[in-house]
Amino acid sequence: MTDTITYREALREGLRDALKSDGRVFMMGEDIGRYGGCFGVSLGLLEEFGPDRIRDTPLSESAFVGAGIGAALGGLRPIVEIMTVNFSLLALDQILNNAATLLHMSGGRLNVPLVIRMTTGAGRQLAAQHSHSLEGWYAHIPGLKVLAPATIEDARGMLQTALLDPDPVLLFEHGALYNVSGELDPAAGAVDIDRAAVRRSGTDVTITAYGGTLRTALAAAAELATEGIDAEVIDLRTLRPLDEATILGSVTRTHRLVVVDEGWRSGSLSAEIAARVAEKALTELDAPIERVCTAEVPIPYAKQLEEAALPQVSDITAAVTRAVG
Amino acid sequence: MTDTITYREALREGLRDALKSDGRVFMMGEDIGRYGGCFGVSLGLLEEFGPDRIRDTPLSESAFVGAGIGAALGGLRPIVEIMTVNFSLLALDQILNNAATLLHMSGGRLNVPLVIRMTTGAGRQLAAQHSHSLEGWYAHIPGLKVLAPATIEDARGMLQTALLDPDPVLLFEHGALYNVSGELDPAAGAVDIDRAAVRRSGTDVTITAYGGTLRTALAAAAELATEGIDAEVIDLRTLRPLDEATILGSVTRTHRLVVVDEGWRSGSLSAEIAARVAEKALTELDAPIERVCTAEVPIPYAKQLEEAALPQVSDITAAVTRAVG
Amino acid sequence: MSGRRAARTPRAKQRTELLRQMVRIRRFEERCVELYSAAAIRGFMHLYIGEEAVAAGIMQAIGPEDPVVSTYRDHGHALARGLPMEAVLAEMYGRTTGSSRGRGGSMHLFDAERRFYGGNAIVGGGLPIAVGLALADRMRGRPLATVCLFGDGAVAEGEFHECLNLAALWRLPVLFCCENNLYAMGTAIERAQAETDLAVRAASYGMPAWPVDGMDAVAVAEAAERALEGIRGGSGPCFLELRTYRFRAHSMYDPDRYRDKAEVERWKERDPIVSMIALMRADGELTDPGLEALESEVDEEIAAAVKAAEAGPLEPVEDLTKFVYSERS
Amino acid sequence: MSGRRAARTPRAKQRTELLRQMVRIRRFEERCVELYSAAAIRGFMHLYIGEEAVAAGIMQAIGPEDPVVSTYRDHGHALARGLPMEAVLAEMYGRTTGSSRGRGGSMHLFDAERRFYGGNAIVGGGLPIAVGLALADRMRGRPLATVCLFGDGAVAEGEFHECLNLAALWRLPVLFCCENNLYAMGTAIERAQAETDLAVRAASYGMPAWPVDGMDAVAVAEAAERALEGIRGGSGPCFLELRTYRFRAHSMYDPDRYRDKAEVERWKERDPIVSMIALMRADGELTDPGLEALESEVDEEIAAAVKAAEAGPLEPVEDLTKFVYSERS
Ligand SMILES: Cc1ncc(C[n+]2csc(CCOP(=O)(O)OP(=O)(O)O)c2C)c(N)n1
Ligand SMILES: Cc1ncc(C[n+]2csc(CCOP(=O)(O)OP(=O)(O)O)c2C)c(N)n1
Ligand SMILES: [Mg+2]
Ligand SMILES: [Mg+2]
Repeated sequence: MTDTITYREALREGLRDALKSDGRVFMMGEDIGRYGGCFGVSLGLLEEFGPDRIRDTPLSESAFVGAGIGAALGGLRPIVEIMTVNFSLLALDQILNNAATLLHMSGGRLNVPLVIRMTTGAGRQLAAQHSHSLEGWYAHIPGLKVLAPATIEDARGMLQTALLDPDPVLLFEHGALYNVSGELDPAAGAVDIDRAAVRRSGTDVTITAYGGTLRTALAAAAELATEGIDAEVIDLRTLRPLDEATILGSVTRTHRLVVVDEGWRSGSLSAEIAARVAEKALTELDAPIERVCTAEVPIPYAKQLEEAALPQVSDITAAVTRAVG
Repeated sequence: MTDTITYREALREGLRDALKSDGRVFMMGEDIGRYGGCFGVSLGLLEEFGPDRIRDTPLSESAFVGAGIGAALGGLRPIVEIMTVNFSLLALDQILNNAATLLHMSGGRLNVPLVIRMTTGAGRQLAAQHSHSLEGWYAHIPGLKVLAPATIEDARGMLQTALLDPDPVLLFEHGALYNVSGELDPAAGAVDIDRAAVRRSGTDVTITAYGGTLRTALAAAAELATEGIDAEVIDLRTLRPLDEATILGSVTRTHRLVVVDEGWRSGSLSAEIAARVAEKALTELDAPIERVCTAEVPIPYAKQLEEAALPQVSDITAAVTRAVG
Repeated sequence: MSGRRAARTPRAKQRTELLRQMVRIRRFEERCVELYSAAAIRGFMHLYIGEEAVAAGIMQAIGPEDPVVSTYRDHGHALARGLPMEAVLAEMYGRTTGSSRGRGGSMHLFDAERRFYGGNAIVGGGLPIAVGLALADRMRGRPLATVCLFGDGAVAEGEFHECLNLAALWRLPVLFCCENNLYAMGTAIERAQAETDLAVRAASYGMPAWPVDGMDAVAVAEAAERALEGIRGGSGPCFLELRTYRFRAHSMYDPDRYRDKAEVERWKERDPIVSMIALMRADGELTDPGLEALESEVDEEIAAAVKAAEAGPLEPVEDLTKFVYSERS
Repeated sequence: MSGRRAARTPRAKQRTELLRQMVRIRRFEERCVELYSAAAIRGFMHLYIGEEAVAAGIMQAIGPEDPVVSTYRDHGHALARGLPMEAVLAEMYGRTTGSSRGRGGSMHLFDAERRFYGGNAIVGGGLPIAVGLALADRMRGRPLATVCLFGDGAVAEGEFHECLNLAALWRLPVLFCCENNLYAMGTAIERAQAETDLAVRAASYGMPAWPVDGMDAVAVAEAAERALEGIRGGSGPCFLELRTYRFRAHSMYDPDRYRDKAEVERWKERDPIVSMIALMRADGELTDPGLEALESEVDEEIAAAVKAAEAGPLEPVEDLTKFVYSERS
């Protein structure tokens, strides 16, 4: 039996499950309580779990993210929400220099079992300061795990896996996904976060994507199929650590790689994927690696410019066509 | 005629030249005045130029970096020093969301001619929070230029070029270089920042490096020469925008590439270089691309661990040997 | 134009101008709501309705060279500052005729000539810029004051603290204008600030700080003038807590579930435009025809702005990467 | 042990313990300087010499379960908190027997069992962690108080502000201990803080805050006890400004060019150890043999720590990547 449910609701169910099943779990963030979350994810949780466990914070990103670290050290299982990745820069020192570092720096004496959720991505004409896709950038940091749920199932299940993790986990939710709906078994639980998932198998070319770009990649694959090109689409799911084996395995079968990434091209996660393949499967490649990324501009407000900046279905099909051509 | 001068002194000369030649130039940062700069770079400048132009700031990275942006908007040419890259995270919102973005977001109406200097790198047993190499990470951001002077000449000359730039420029000085000395023409001035430099030409393999790793790469090349391997060593110099042409040109001649980078391997600048080559010169490669990077750990204090974490001469020679083998 | 005859004294002129600015902002934004529903404007849009007295009062008090730093709730600031309504609306339409060539949208209005430095969508992000602008003017020997606008929510951010300290320490000419509308999105000030008397907090940095009735444009203008006197005299920055209220939701996305409707109604009784009209009428400074003339002028301005915005060209996508770096000359 | 006989009253016992901790810290660090010169210790090393009364006093006042958050200047805090000197020194030697297995060094001492949460090299970086620890203990119903130590320089950082506000807003059990040694590296407090009376600043968040003579260990302990009473009673956080001075340079790299030698000498006249000895002698609580015994015990402890540190094994490089992520169980 499955229910039709939105990505937003799936996240909320994941949060509710966590709050119910573990008394150490609590949430903290701006407007998660009275307002219901800036994207409505936590709507109703304040009423259900009370203000002690659903904590509205002041606009103090560094303090409340750091307080999450401290609370994790103190034996709780905080879920901190940073409204959007755009504001996470204000808390980056805490994330990099404390959350990601304490375990190693203390020689294994201190754990930071902290989950940080944030919305990421562009596509809603929110302009330069509200359209960052920095999840790949965060994936540079040792000590963090970085997850990007692209499906309803992962939206609900990744949180539970994250909460079982003894180390800090960042969860990036793409803003364009909240209203997407799909089927989900109400009893669906924690999901594996160690492996990428092949969302469509194919033989001609490997397309990797994640989070917000997965649907674009699948749409491109569907279009390519009508032209007789059979694309395999991999959902990375976990951006750090990368499941290299699944990518390399696929490339070894298809011999062609198109990497899709909503990050700015230079230095995005796409580069890391390309580099891994160039290091470990160079001789498998029958065509140059193609990357479909966001243009290297602060995202503009105007619709036609924003669309031109972001990876579109047509950009992916063009890249695939070059690769198989 | 040349003088023997340290990297630190070359930087100081560059600063002095700038302060002398342009009344709009001033410096701002923690302990740059009375203390003389945490690494002594600005020693004596307070006495020479006075407290109005050599401004000691409180410990408020976000405020004084942002004030640099404002002062640039207001018609001055600020040189802001962030003691080390490790503290720059506290100012990252200002750097990414304002300095890098204002020109585009204002449709070209506002320029931010700001220079930000910071020390980067590990190697002095300063442990996890004081050993970051994040220059490659900053190179992900459109709107910024990112420079890494590796030589005495560039230490003096890059600052001048940076000050002529109408846009924000970040200068990363590797902490291990300050005491390095070399020859410099006292009249040496601004240097070109558009091109990478071939610091050693060779035919068997291309090694790219920059900043603190250039010396390591050159040492490796010298060692390899004794084994009959002729390595070309490229100093990237400008990490954003990358001078792709010089790299691709070299690889087209040597057909082998070893990328050296003090950043953590995954998602470092090394990945971008590998990706560019895999995209644009795949068929030129006779061997998989090799990357010699920092191990993906918060840098440990203990000497043997720190050394094991960082790229060493032997790591480079081993990578080259694999590539040419 | 006989209706105007009433407005003759300097006081009457000043009030008329305040009223005119408030009406411009109010009617402009009311039109923006319609345009948003019609999908002519997109993205985030934050309305200033209810808070007009602050922008009108502050902008009247400052000089044409004084820099202004605003927030994402910037329409009112921009209009009162003198940005052409056409450029503001065209920006929200995403046209090249917009004040940021359509790249910024509602939250990012700029005007270098009028020294209007945005339009910042990061809460608190404008404060350091204001400090730097003030520093530049001071170092260049220009006797100006930078106006820095921000909300009550921004007071909790670290940058607020760093900037108030730095400005006070260096005695920089900054007029910090905190628009305290009692909410940061859905978070009431009592749930965000340990000390809700914000002037007390600011005063702890050693700068003059006091609360002002932000529903009274004249009071705002007078407070700003008094503050600017000190600032221009070299006594360092000053902080005004402008007590106001937004009549609408935080943004077009906000279902406004967190406020008591009665509270909103109580504040609406203090509508700054209604009060100003009443005051001026009582003092014989405004006639019915005068008000009508003022309103219809504003309506014409809006209609012209809509027309111009609609006619404004879109940036060709080939120019996407323009303005990432300056063109070399 | 006859020299000890003088120390019998509770007061004398308390003072003896304060003195003992201060002497431990002082002598330990004097030895560290030698070891640094001998290159047995590397990296940054920040000495606490001159400030010992703060650590001794605070740590005496708190309970064994109260969390402590420190800075890079952490030797004194760690020793007074009860971390074994061996583990502290072995850490500075980079050995696996160190309190962080040699991965942290001087600036990053940790001890989960004694709830000593580091050792943080980012100025201000520990404050949010302290707020979170206090929140956890409060939510878990444990009547504890978190001690958060930081310098005068940290007060300028945005995190200071965010954390004081958050702790005050949520009435969290945090004892904020500002070690005001008048300098942040080479920057005198007057050149960093618009308001140099730091208790005034902290009080503006609505929490009790007062200055304490940080050269007087008894005064520090008493102030901390008084503060803790309020905190444990649920009245929220408290702020102590501990007025002290560092006798040595900021770090081993600092040529100390920015201070007047006469100023340093004046403060040395208020050496907390010398004063304590004088006080105890005057009150008949300390005899010469007693002091000698105390000192020689400390010297033995130090000698043993050096020996143990030297004997401690180095982590094999194969284990470099351990502790980046927890091992799965
Ligand atoms: C650093 C940061 N955090 C969060 C947000 C999301 N956000 C936008 S406006 C806002 C409320 C700000 O309230 P206030 O400063 O009082 O200004 P007002 O909207 O009331 O004018 C929030 C939380 C943001 N833009 N920037
Ligand atoms: C965020 C940050 N900026 C700068 C530094 C460099 N730094 C280390 S200690 C220090 C001075 C701190 O002074 P204070 O807080 O008074 O502590 P004290 O050293 O006097 O004990 C500075 C500037 C740092 N570690 N972190
Ligand atoms: Mg508000
Ligand atoms: Mg200090």
